[in-house]
Amino acid sequence: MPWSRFDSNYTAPTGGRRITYCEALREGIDQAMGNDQRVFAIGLDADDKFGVFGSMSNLSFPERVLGTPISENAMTGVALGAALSGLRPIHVHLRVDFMLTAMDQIVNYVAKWQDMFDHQVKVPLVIRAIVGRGWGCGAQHSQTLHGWFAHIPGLKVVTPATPYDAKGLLLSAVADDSPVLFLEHRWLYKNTGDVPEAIYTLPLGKANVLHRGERLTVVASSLAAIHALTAIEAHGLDVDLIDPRTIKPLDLDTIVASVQRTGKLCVVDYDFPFGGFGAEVCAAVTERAFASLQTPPTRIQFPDRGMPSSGVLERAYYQTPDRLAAAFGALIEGAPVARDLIGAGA
Amino acid sequence: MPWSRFDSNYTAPTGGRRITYCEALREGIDQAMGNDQRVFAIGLDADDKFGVFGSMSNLSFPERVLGTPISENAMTGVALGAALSGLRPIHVHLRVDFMLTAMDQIVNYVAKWQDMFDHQVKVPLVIRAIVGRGWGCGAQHSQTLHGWFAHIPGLKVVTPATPYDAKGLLLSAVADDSPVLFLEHRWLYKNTGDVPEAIYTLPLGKANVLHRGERLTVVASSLAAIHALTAIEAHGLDVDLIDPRTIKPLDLDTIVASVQRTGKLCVVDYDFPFGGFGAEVCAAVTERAFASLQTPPTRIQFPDRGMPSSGVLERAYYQTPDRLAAAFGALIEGAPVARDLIGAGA
Amino acid sequence: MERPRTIRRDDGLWLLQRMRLIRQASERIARLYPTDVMETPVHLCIGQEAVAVGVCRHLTDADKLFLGHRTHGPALAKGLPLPKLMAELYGRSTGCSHAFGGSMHLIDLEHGLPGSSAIVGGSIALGVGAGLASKLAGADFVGVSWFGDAATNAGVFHESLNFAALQRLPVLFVCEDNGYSNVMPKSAHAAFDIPSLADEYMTTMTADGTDVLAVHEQAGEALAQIRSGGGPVFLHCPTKRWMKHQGHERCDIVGNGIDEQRDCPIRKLERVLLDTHLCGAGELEQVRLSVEQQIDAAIAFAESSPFPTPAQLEVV
Amino acid sequence: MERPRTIRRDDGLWLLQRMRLIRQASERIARLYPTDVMETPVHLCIGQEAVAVGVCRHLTDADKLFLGHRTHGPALAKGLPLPKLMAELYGRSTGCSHAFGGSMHLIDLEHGLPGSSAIVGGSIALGVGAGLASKLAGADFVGVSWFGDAATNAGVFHESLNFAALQRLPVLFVCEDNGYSNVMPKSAHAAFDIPSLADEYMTTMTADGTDVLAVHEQAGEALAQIRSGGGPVFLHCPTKRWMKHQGHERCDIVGNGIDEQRDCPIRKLERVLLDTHLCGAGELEQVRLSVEQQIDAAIAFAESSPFPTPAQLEVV
Ligand SMILES: Cc1ncc(C[n+]2csc(CCOP(=O)(O)OP(=O)(O)O)c2C)c(N)n1
Ligand SMILES: Cc1ncc(C[n+]2csc(CCOP(=O)(O)OP(=O)(O)O)c2C)c(N)n1
Ligand SMILES: [Mg+2]
Ligand SMILES: [Mg+2]
Repeated sequence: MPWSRFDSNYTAPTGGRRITYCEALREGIDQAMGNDQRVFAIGLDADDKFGVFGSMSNLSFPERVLGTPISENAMTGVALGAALSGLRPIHVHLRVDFMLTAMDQIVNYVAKWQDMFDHQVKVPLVIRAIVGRGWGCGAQHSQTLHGWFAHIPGLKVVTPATPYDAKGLLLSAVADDSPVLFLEHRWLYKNTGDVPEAIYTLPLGKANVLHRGERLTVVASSLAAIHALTAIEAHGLDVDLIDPRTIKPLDLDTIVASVQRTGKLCVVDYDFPFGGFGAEVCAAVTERAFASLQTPPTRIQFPDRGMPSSGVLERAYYQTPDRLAAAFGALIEGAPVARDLIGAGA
Repeated sequence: MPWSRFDSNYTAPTGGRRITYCEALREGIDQAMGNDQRVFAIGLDADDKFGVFGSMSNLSFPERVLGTPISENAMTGVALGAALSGLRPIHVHLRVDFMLTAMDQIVNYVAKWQDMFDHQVKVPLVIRAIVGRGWGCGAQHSQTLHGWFAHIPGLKVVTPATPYDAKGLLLSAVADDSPVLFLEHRWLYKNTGDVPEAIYTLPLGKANVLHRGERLTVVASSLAAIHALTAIEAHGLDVDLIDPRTIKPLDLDTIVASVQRTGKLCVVDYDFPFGGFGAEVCAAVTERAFASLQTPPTRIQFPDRGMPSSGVLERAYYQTPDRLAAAFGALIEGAPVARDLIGAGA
Repeated sequence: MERPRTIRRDDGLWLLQRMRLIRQASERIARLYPTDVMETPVHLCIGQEAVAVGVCRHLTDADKLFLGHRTHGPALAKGLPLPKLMAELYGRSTGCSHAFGGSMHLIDLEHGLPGSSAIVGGSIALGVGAGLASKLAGADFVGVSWFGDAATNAGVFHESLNFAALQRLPVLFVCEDNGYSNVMPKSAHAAFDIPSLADEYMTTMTADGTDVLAVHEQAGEALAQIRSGGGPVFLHCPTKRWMKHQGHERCDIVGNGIDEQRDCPIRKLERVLLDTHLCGAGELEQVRLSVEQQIDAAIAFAESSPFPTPAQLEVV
Repeated sequence: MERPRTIRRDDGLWLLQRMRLIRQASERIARLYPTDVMETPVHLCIGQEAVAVGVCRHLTDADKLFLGHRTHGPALAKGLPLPKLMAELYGRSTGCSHAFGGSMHLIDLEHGLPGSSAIVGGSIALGVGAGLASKLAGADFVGVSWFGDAATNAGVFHESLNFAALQRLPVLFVCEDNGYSNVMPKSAHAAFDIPSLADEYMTTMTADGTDVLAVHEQAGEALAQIRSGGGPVFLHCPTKRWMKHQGHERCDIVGNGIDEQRDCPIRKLERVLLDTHLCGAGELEQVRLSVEQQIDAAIAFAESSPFPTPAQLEVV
């Protein structure tokens, strides 16, 4: 099988080749297609010269890259039908918000197909989408929704934070025989990092510890993980920072072990506040590590409303490393966290 | 305004007229339409002689009851457009699963419209759907999803458990100037209870305490609330049972006050286990009542997979009052809860 | 201008056997259904057998068929063994979907049935995906999207036809038009004429869906065009639903206008077989009896099969 | 067979003024855009002004117009005051959406613009809802659904047309067909002919979308039919997009074949006004200048308006 000859390497190398998150994705897609000719890519503007913010430009197998009409729902069904007929599609969306037109296919079809037939069939389907704020695009072009998708049984949800993770997780997602949603934050695209040229995979369901510390466990994924790391490093905070890498399956073991050591948990979740990923981590950790908790777990999330357009509001809607540092500091000291650091909706 | 002349009465009367949940809904809809001629009903099979499992049969204003093609997505947009043009639509779905074809409209349009325009407009739109298991219908005809919808800012989510609540909350939902999802469990339709003939409303965001007790707080809504009540009454358990009535807005104050008294929390949530309503209640209560908690909050939910068809499996997928009683008993005694009582996915 | 009604004997017998299999199995299900041995909804296709059987005669096991909720007929026509269907309806582990799917979710990978769906419309896109897979892989199988008249209401219908046509995919769209969406007549759910709309996207053919020879002939033409690289074809088959939308009862919708003598696809075919002396009356009766035996055996199999256990709910 | 090009003077001047307002405001936005004073995407409609203006001349404030992402033209044509548009683009509290919407989400309840949406296709259904509201309330306003050629790819397009036709609703569908979905030409996104498909559901008319008099005339006929209870009408307006899909630059797509002299709707109208002696050259220049002053004033208003404060994120 083409997928068995990968290196697996769970820690980011250093001192190697530095490329952007976007280039890492592009390379992962290109190598996936080179490695297995059943892999193809499909999506609105997948084949145009801008190539989904550059993540699909100049691929080596253009005959396996298909543009589509504005028909996201049927296109998801087409990808599923192709996956059930022996291929391994990567379906791509310029924005996760557009995927909402395809929820019947994603929730009723893609997520359920294996359960409905007692896993007699494989559904090797990757759905990529860019998430998060753009440039004053407003409430319909800025959602993240990773926790929302994870609520639905049958969907794996992957949220790479670094270029290394982007490539390794993308290759794992394509190698997986079940549906995987792959959510890439728009604001990570230009970040750089060390990425091996060789083909490699990172396991789905294994967290990455981005920083070691003793006084607080912070769980954060995607852009939030990068902001949290910046905050911790800039202020020299004694914090354990865990990026779960995949929202589902969720590596609770790593998180629980950390909380058992630090006694405190904060989840930074760039997403809507009700339910979702933040609530799941807090609830699950409390279930499993209640005796270790010195203070109640804290969630830092978006306000409970759609993203506004004006830059002034858009910047306030998201956290910044500085505001995160202030919140972590307060939690470490056992001081109350200012309301605007938690998100107005919490 | 037609909506200001209602009685408000937050406790169910006793000894009055007993009707079914279904009849209570029908009466509420009929009275809403009689009270305000801007109210109309629309939906697939809304106008047929079976009238959405009987909840819409023989309405008094058939000219304001419209059947539709299988076009749930556009029909949601039609309802929204009508709401923005001065009417007050009730859009109905025979199953919540069919609403998944309309998620673009529900999440990107209906939920966002007021936020995008800084609440200059009213969106008096009620979306009703029947949720939960049917008769071996399988994974695409049995979802509940209340916590999933509540994750999206801009949507209120109402889950009536009793005939009294069904009518009172329905009338409140129609009177509300923002979008309300109204989710009715299929297995409650034949339950009976006391329901006043007069028009009355119940506030959205105010919980109902179904049973008073001191040793455990149970939060459960819709069918789960009825199962929990049956369990508590049959076994004489010393439990505070809170039905939030509306998943969003959520009456956390009532729940927190109870947990501060009992020291223990169990959420029975007939829905998928990751994130969602159960996680939100546990996380939020832990945030606010950490010092009062003697044991970690517990969630009882579905297994983390789609509903199977065979009756044998369908019955195991849901809890029963007996199994709930066993779980509550264990929690009260501080004993571990058997794994199959929590749902295989937890 | 009546065409001469002829058929090869092997084709004719196959068509008859499969139609009888579907009809008699459906009648048996209807008889058993009130006893609640089958805890799952059933959408029977009595009266519509000609469509399933006429089309499937031309399909190979490699061709991929995607169905909606009205599954039994086309699934059996495609090759799903009857015992696996019955066991599925009985909620037993030996069912084609291991009791996880029920009546609306049938699968048979061996015979090119990768699953079916109960959300109206969506599976149309899956057949297109199969066509795309065939084209990209340079394979020669065909994707088949199977749906009713009211599935044409759904947006995914339009999106699927458009994409199949843009990409000239090897896809056969089969619209089993029984004129109703549950109790709603076509005039209330579609403002357009179905074949005329379909013709805006692709080659469209119509065949009388109560006449298996007509369906067989048109489907043959359609598939020949598709297999020779001519792009997708839409096959519209007006037919009649004798039963209620769901369940075991005959339908009583006023004006349904069904004449069980005149409209019966099985009687129509039998008449041709007799008239053209391809079969004698005894042989026809033999077909009926042998199908009845198959049904007895399938039910016995289902009844003696084990139920799944709750432990199977464990997440994989 | 060229028709005589005539127009009433008041209509002609209105059409000219509104087209100039849209054009000159768009050119000004394009000039300012690289300075980042507007933190929001802009989808300009330079070259397409005739469609917005020709249709909106026939609409009242009671008629409800629902737009997609390419909003500025039709919103201004419908009556949105320019200062409120500019302030919105500048992210100020005085914007029509109080800085919460940005370029793609404009609203003006006074002038029958209950909002616009950036998810392609969906707003088509909202116009149908307005038509339904009108019918149910016994009112006489019309719902207008406004969209581009590629919005016809989306399933909601088909569903919306079908429902409007089934219910014979007072709805005008306006398809502003610039032949492109971003950089994808129509041949790659639609396998069907748009007006021919629309005609399967309802009366369909076509008008040259670079010729405001043609649009004005057809839209007048369409709305007369709708207002007299004749049901929905589809108005197809082929036109040309001069700019990139988004942003401030001219488009360089090969074969776009735009001739800014020949294809300019403003020049075309000015020529008729001059040829028919309805206006003199001086008066035309006066229109241009007065629009330029309006723009200066609108920008000054926007620039001097306050930003919203983060406290406004508090959930209501
Ligand atoms: C999206 C969706 N909406 C509604 C339903 C409920 N439903 C099941 S079958 C059906 C009628 C389908 O009619 P048609 O497509 O003509 O197929 P037929 O039943 O006549 O074979 C409806 C409305 C559904 N399953 N899915
Ligand atoms: C559902 C959805 N998919 C994709 C997009 C991205 N998108 C925005 S505008 C556009 C092109 C629309 O073309 P058309 O409808 O012809 O309008 P035009 O831009 O030409 O005015 C696309 C693909 C979107 N906004 N919504
Ligand atoms: Mg039908
Ligand atoms: Mg266009």
